[in-house]
Amino acid sequence: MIALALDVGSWILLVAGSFICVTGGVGMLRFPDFFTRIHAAGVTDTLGAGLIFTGLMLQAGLSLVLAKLVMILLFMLFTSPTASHAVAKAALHSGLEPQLDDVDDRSGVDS
Amino acid sequence: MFLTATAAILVVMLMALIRAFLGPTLYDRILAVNMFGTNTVLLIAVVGFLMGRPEFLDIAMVYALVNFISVIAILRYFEYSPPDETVEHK
Amino acid sequence: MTAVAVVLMRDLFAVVMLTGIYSLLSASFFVVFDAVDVAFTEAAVGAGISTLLMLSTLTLTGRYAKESTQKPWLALAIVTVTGALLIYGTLDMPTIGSASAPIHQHVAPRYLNDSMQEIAVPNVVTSVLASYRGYDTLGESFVIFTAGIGVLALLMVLQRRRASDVDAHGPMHQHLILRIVAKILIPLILLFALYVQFHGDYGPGGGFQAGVIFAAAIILYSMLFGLSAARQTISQPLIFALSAVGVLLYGGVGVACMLLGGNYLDYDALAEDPVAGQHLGILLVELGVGITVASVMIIIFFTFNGRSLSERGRRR
Amino acid sequence: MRHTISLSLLLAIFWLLNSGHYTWLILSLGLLSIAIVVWVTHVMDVVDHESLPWHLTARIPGYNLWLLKEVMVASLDVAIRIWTGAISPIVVDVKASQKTDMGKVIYANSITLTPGTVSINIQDDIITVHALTRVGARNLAEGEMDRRVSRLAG
Repeated sequence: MIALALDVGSWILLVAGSFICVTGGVGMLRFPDFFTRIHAAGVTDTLGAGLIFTGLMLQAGLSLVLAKLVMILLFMLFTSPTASHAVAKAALHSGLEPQLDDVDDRSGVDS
Repeated sequence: MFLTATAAILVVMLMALIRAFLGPTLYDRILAVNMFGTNTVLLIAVVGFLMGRPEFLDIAMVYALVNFISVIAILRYFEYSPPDETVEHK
Repeated sequence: MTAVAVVLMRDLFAVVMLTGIYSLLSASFFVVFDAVDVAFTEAAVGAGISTLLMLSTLTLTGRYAKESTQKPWLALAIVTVTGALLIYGTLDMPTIGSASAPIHQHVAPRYLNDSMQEIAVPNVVTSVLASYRGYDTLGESFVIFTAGIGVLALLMVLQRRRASDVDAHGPMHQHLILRIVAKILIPLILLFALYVQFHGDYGPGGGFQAGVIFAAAIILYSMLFGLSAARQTISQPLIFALSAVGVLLYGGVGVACMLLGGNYLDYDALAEDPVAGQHLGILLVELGVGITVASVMIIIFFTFNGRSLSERGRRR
Repeated sequence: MRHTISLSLLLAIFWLLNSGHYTWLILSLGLLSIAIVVWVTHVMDVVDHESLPWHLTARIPGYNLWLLKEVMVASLDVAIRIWTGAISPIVVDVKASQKTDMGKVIYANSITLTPGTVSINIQDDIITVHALTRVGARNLAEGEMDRRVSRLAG
């Protein structure tokens, strides 16, 4: 009974995760400029990877495999924003301008 | 069920590859490579389960590692190289 | 497909990245074919270190390929013919996994069936590499060692100026997020490398991969905190010594076997019990390989980078 | 000294979780490996309160749960926008009220981890953020995440 519930749960998580990953891929192709594409990659990196790994964890049961899955997921959640930030910063430094909706609106929103 | 995930991940890898080919800027390519790497980690983990050999997780770990380090390395060489080399791709 | 694109691109930098993708892809294939150890090596060596080293080369040579004046038709023709022949050859090959394939009838059954009794190491690849094929692996370590020496010989002669004059701080030292994240990660990466080193007996892994991961951690450190800091941490003479120690350890194990009355690299002689002897032998040999690989990789990286830095300093 | 001990402890846990082989040989090799790593990192001078934020341990789980919720909500929002294509990218500066570098890093990384907002630069205590939508930017500017991180890491 519990095994069945775990199976169903991991099934749902894996399918949802796959869908989110594909969504991220679509965004990667559809979005207009580099800075918006980072967001698409972020969707795959965080929610997609998270769901798939959680699905696998349910399959693994209480074992060292579970521990390894947790470690890899933590590692990815730790490094992926770092890498994204580094790439974005580098792009900004090299003079790549983000494509904005309308002209400079910096002061308008932060209050 | 693992097959669904595998297929989806392969599709995403293909998409990232297309973005890496198209560019247009250097940073798009780097981002695409990073995303490709993330998906490779996922793929290896899922395939490991598909084939019932969770030892593959060690490889997934190495990939996650290598992915991070190589992105940093690529950036190090291009963000901080002398200006005469970086202007060209603007 | 990726390979074709690699050849077509003129921007060398894009080529480097695509080669990275290419090795990621091939590693996935190895995983699918259940060749865990090969995939592991491809992951660490192909995708990781070779990308790093190619990048360092690019900083030396510049980013764009020279327009070649003569059209490489001849080369293209030769490559095409070779490729066609290879594909023709594969037609004769037995289908993957078929039991009648020659590889399954030659030495493989012996390796697969007897290695548990003779060596008692669950990972067959490790026992094949380090024990049955001990000589080959010894040869490979020597090749790596020689490669390291070769690179040094080529680049050291040209190197006039110490790089440490040029970069006082790591160029990325100012990068707040990277600095802190790397500080947290580096100890874990180092320990993971050693874990891979000592668990080659049980899972995928072993000296080559461990050495590469270890070197990658050091390279990450030197990228973030500067070459001179890294050089202070790990002094040049120490790495030189270590790279030699690795090979010597391997060779020394062989000699020890002979002294104890066995053949060269016959680990049975190392302990009373042949199985324990095999274990000890493999462990030491893998350690030797790991040390050599790690130190040679670090040497190559340091030399390349030191050189590009001093080039840059001269230009200024 | 305190850092050395806590680092060894952390590494020991990492080793035991990874290894799965608890024979005396492998365990003693593990001890040796930990000693090597501690020595190397000591020489590298990367071991301090920044690499081992033990003082945060108690408060991290609560923050992570909150962040998890935020990430899920934001991801779904971005996922919907990917399919519909309704985006209005904007760049804003937000103030990071954390005093320590560690706090700023946690804040900036949390921003990036949440899809829809990416921190693209840190200058002193101003984080420049690229947001996919105006709403996302406004949520961030309201500063709930900032306050929570400040409470977490000063």
